[in-house]
Amino acid sequence: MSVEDHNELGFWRKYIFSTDHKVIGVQYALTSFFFLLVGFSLVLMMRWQLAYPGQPMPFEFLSKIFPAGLPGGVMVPEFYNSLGAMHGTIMVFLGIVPLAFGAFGNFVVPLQIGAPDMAFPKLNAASYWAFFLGGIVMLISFWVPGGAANSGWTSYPPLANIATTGQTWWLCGMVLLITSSLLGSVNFIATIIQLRAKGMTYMRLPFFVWAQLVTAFLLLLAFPPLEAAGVMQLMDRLFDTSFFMPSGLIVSGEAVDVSGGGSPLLWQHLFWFLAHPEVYVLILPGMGIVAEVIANNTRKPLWGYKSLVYSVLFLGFLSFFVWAHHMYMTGMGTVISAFFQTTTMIISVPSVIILTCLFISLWGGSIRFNTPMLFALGFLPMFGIGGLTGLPLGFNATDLYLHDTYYVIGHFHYVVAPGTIFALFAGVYYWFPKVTGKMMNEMLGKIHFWASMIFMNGVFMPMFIQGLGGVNRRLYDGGLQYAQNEPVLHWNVFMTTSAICLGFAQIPFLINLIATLCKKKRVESDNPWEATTLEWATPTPPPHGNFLTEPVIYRGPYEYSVPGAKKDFTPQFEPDEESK
Amino acid sequence: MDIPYTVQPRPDTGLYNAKVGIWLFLASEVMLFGALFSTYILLRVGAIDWPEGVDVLNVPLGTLNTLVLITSSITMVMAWAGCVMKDFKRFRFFMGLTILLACVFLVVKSFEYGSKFSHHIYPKEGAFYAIYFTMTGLHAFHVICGIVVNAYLWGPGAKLWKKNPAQFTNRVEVAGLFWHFVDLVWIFLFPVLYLL
Amino acid sequence: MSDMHIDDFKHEALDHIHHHLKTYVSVFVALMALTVVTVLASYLKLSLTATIILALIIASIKGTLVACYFMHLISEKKTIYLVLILSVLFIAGLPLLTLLAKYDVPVN
Amino acid sequence: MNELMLKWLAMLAPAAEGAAQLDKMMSLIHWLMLVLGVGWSIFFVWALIRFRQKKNPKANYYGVQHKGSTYIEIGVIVAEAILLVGFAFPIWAKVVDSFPPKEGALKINIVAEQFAWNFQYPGEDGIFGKKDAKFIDRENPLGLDPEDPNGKDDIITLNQMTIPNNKPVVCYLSSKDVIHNFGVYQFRVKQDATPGMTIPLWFEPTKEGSYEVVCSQLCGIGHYRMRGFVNVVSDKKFEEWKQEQLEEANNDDGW
Ligand code: HEA
Ligand code: HEA
Ligand code: CUA
Ligand SMILES: [Cu+2]
Repeated sequence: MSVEDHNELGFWRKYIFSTDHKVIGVQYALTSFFFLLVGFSLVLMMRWQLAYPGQPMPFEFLSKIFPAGLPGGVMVPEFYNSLGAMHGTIMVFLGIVPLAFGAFGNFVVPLQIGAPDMAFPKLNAASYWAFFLGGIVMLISFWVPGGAANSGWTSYPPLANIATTGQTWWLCGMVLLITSSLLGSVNFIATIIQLRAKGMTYMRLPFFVWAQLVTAFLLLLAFPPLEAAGVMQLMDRLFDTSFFMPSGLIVSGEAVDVSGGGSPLLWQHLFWFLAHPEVYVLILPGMGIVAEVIANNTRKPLWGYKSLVYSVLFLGFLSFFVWAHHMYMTGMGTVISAFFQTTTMIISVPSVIILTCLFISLWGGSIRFNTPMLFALGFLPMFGIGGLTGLPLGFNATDLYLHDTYYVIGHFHYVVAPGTIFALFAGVYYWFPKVTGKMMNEMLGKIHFWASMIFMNGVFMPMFIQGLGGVNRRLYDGGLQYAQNEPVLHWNVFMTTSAICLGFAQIPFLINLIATLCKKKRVESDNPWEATTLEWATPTPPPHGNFLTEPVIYRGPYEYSVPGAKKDFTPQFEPDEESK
Repeated sequence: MDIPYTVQPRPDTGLYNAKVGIWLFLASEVMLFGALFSTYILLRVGAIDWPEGVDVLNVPLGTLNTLVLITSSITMVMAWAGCVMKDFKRFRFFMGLTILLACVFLVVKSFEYGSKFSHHIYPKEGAFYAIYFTMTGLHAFHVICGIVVNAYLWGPGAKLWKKNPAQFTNRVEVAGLFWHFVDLVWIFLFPVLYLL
Repeated sequence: MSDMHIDDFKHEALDHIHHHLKTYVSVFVALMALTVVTVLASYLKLSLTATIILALIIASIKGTLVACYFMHLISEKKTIYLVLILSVLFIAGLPLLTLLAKYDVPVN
Repeated sequence: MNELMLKWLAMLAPAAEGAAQLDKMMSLIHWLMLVLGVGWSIFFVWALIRFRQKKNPKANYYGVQHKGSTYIEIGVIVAEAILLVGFAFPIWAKVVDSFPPKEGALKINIVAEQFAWNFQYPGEDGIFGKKDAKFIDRENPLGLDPEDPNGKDDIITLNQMTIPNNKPVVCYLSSKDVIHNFGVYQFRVKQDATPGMTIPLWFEPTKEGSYEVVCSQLCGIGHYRMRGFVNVVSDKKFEEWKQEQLEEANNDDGW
């Protein structure tokens, strides 16, 4: 993003400190792509260590970048733990959320509801910059004494309380990121409630907007408790309070000098109170994108629009009452775990309904297999696998065996990696012509899809085998210590190789991005996919203020192949035949 | 196109944008302070012994501060009412008073903190002081934010009064909502920390 | 555009404001009085439970007064109610379920 | 059916009372997943082939008109409800939450620390010696009170837990520093050891052998090597081992 000529105020106002939702959306997108790449690089180092424990990294420069973590290129355990914690944090809070919510939400939502901008443009910019700062803080923390946070992305105290300085940086970074999300979500909700164009009733909102609305509510109401918890952990670390420190701790033979009386479990409750809703924050925008792309490329309405909307609302509501399914092993009794199992099973139902609606939407369609559609279709079974493997985790009896194994890692990566990331790729390919006026290359896109599909499964499928074989997560040597893991450990090499290939599979995407940006040819129509939703009514790319005339909405969002209509799509913004 | 409903309420929701925004923000604040109160409850029921606020905190000062904050809340509504009545002087007067009272609150609070520190009582003293300092500290931070916002509206922000009094009145209302919320939090903090 | 706004705004608000001012003052007096009551009650040295219940009841009354009158919640729109109801539900669940989890542990 | 799925899942072979029930549920839930996954996959692939643009140039506005999917959803709900009420609740109540009678059980204190497992047996008298953090030092990792006579015959071991076969064991889990997790896959046992809490846990081994204790909660640099062993031996061997340990305990009257 660094650009040479910076003396021109116009440039700064227009591209850096802009308050235009579209520019901010693109800023979010570029920054979060960068962080996805960082998160991926971190995990590649981890995967190397898992496959070849104790062997020096293949690239010498790595030990120059991380002299403390990779002395002589060989990873030390605390660095592995840092990488794990930071991979999780960066992927979740700096990669997926900003891309799915910040970037797509910012760019697309105002266009889809017919708004000139977000309700509070300055707040929008502030939200981006808080996110940016949070990212910087997280990155810098790799080079503070003791390295970055190394107590998992979950940061359970007392471990996190007695951890090295990196944890303090992590907490400060999180406070910034939380602030960013809060500002963003206030803005999104206000925008969707207030700035819908004439005729855009709630039941005419594209499903993507619904998904973003619920996501915004999740962020708005689930994040503050973690912010409170973060502040308390900061107090514990900086001012020696004992919110999360019980009395009588002995760390490496020395009594810890704090007053005690705190509760380690309290942190877990506050953390998961956020983090379960957070997983729906990771998936809902993706589901929204997939719904848009599927409707567009089956050339028929989404099947069960209403059930989709009610499901997503119900899912959002209930997600505040399931958090302790991450805590079955903390010593829960039968009654309270029965409660959380029940809510967990209930909440799986709306997910099942959403997926079912999307599957059934295919039936009777006239399916175009372009790149966005391929990614959207890829999302369905991948999310299916991830979701289904959530079920045995949701029952405490079966979670007893699976908790903290690679089965859990497999479960959630299926939902976030080949799930959400695929959905986001679908969104990138789908809206790229609206953002830039240029169409991405189909051939490269298809290579990107198939290669990613194969290698994603190559990375994550064996995790289920390992997990069932009793291999635990967060092990520096991938489980080598344990003799009982021996039969399934050979998969580590396979998974690592797949992860590396997964990296190579992104090269066509990168080439595609650059080549498309450089090419001269522009899309001929403002609506190249022949879509029905409102973002395609604007000029391409949309100017400041978005719409040339105030848009009016005449119908629901997915009027494709309406019987008797001349074209196979009837946009929301097209006046009825009679009124013409 | 301009952003609609910055001043006028949207007909179907009956709200202007900033009002929706501030209430959403306050909802998140409810969650924030709610989480802290939850922490308080959990720490307290799990504690072996818990000092009674009366014995360790300065109740008269706390009471005084409660009265100060409540008064600042009514001066805040009065300032807003001044705007509605198109009486700018009245607005200025009451807004100034609000800011002043907020400052008084902070000064009193800092005396309370100071006397604790001078007795070498810090947050690390125990669970009660940890939660006491955290909650009142966070609340004080909100008071400071409120002062900044109100001072802006009293001073440089007041220019808007000439250009667009309706929008200015909205801003005052929104700032007021925030300020009343800060008051409301204290209304719960005071008995919970000082009296129980 | 802004002219129209000012006009509207005159009609809407002015009629009511004087009436409101009285309400505000009475609410203020009530708040002051309740503060004094709650402090005095704490010196009664009732049992801890009684003190807690009394203090919380008084605080809730005060809070309701502030929210309803100073913050105009009593005449607010339903969007706002919805948002607040959601947050109150969720923030009630957090301590409640956490407490339940704290006490439902295996014993032997 | 059950056997088949368990063979596919290839979990570590169970070796404790109650494990079979957990495994049965594991197999059932995976059958449900398999049926759903395969079923929808077939639908998916079929729909993609049948309704590709070339084959079906004109889409049908209405799509599926019957209620088939509702029945599937109801089916999923019913299956989940059965698994909850019929399996998960009772299994947890019985296998995890209801402890064997105190008399017949062997009691063991487990104290986790970075990065080792301490096991404390109450010795002949069946009563654990008092512990206090202030007595903790290198010689006395658990902080046994030297004054307490009950502690004199306590057996303390590091990373090795020896127990007799076919006898219920009740463990009291706690931690000195951070959260650890006592996991023994073959016993289908996994329980956090949280500092400040003492959490009971029980199991009854059914097969002799040596089993690995896996720390299943990130606890710091040495988490990956925080391994312990549970040695399940015959009654006779256990008595021998116990006598040996008792003698040792009496010899060094250290604390
Ligand atoms: C986007 C993220 C996301 C999503 C959507 C989910 C969805 C679900 N998750 Fe997951 N989960 C995580 C992210 C996510 N999770 C993360 C990040 C963790 C680990 C955190 C950590 O410890 O670090 C985790 C951990 C986790 C645990 C804790 C495990 C443990 O630590 O022991 C549990 C337990 O209940 C659980 C349950 C569930 C359930 C029941 C669902 C349900 O909502 C799923 C419902 C969906 C379905 C039931 C699918 C329906 C499918 C079909 C109808 C058809 C299938 C078709 C084909 C295959 C073609 N998850
Ligand atoms: C959203 C969340 C998310 C995502 C997307 C991922 C993606 C991946 N994760 Fe991660 N992971 C977590 C969240 C996530 N992870 C969390 C929360 C944990 C637990 C941490 C903890 O224990 O505390 C974890 C842990 C975790 C582990 C376990 C470590 C351990 O327990 O010891 C492993 C191991 O293989 C792993 C691997 C991977 C891999 C191979 C990917 C791959 O899928 C990555 C794929 C990504 C890409 C291919 C990048 C795409 C790049 C672009 C699009 C950029 C293009 C660039 C430009 C245009 C400039 N992850
Ligand atoms: Cu102990 Cu991990
Ligand atoms: Cu969850």
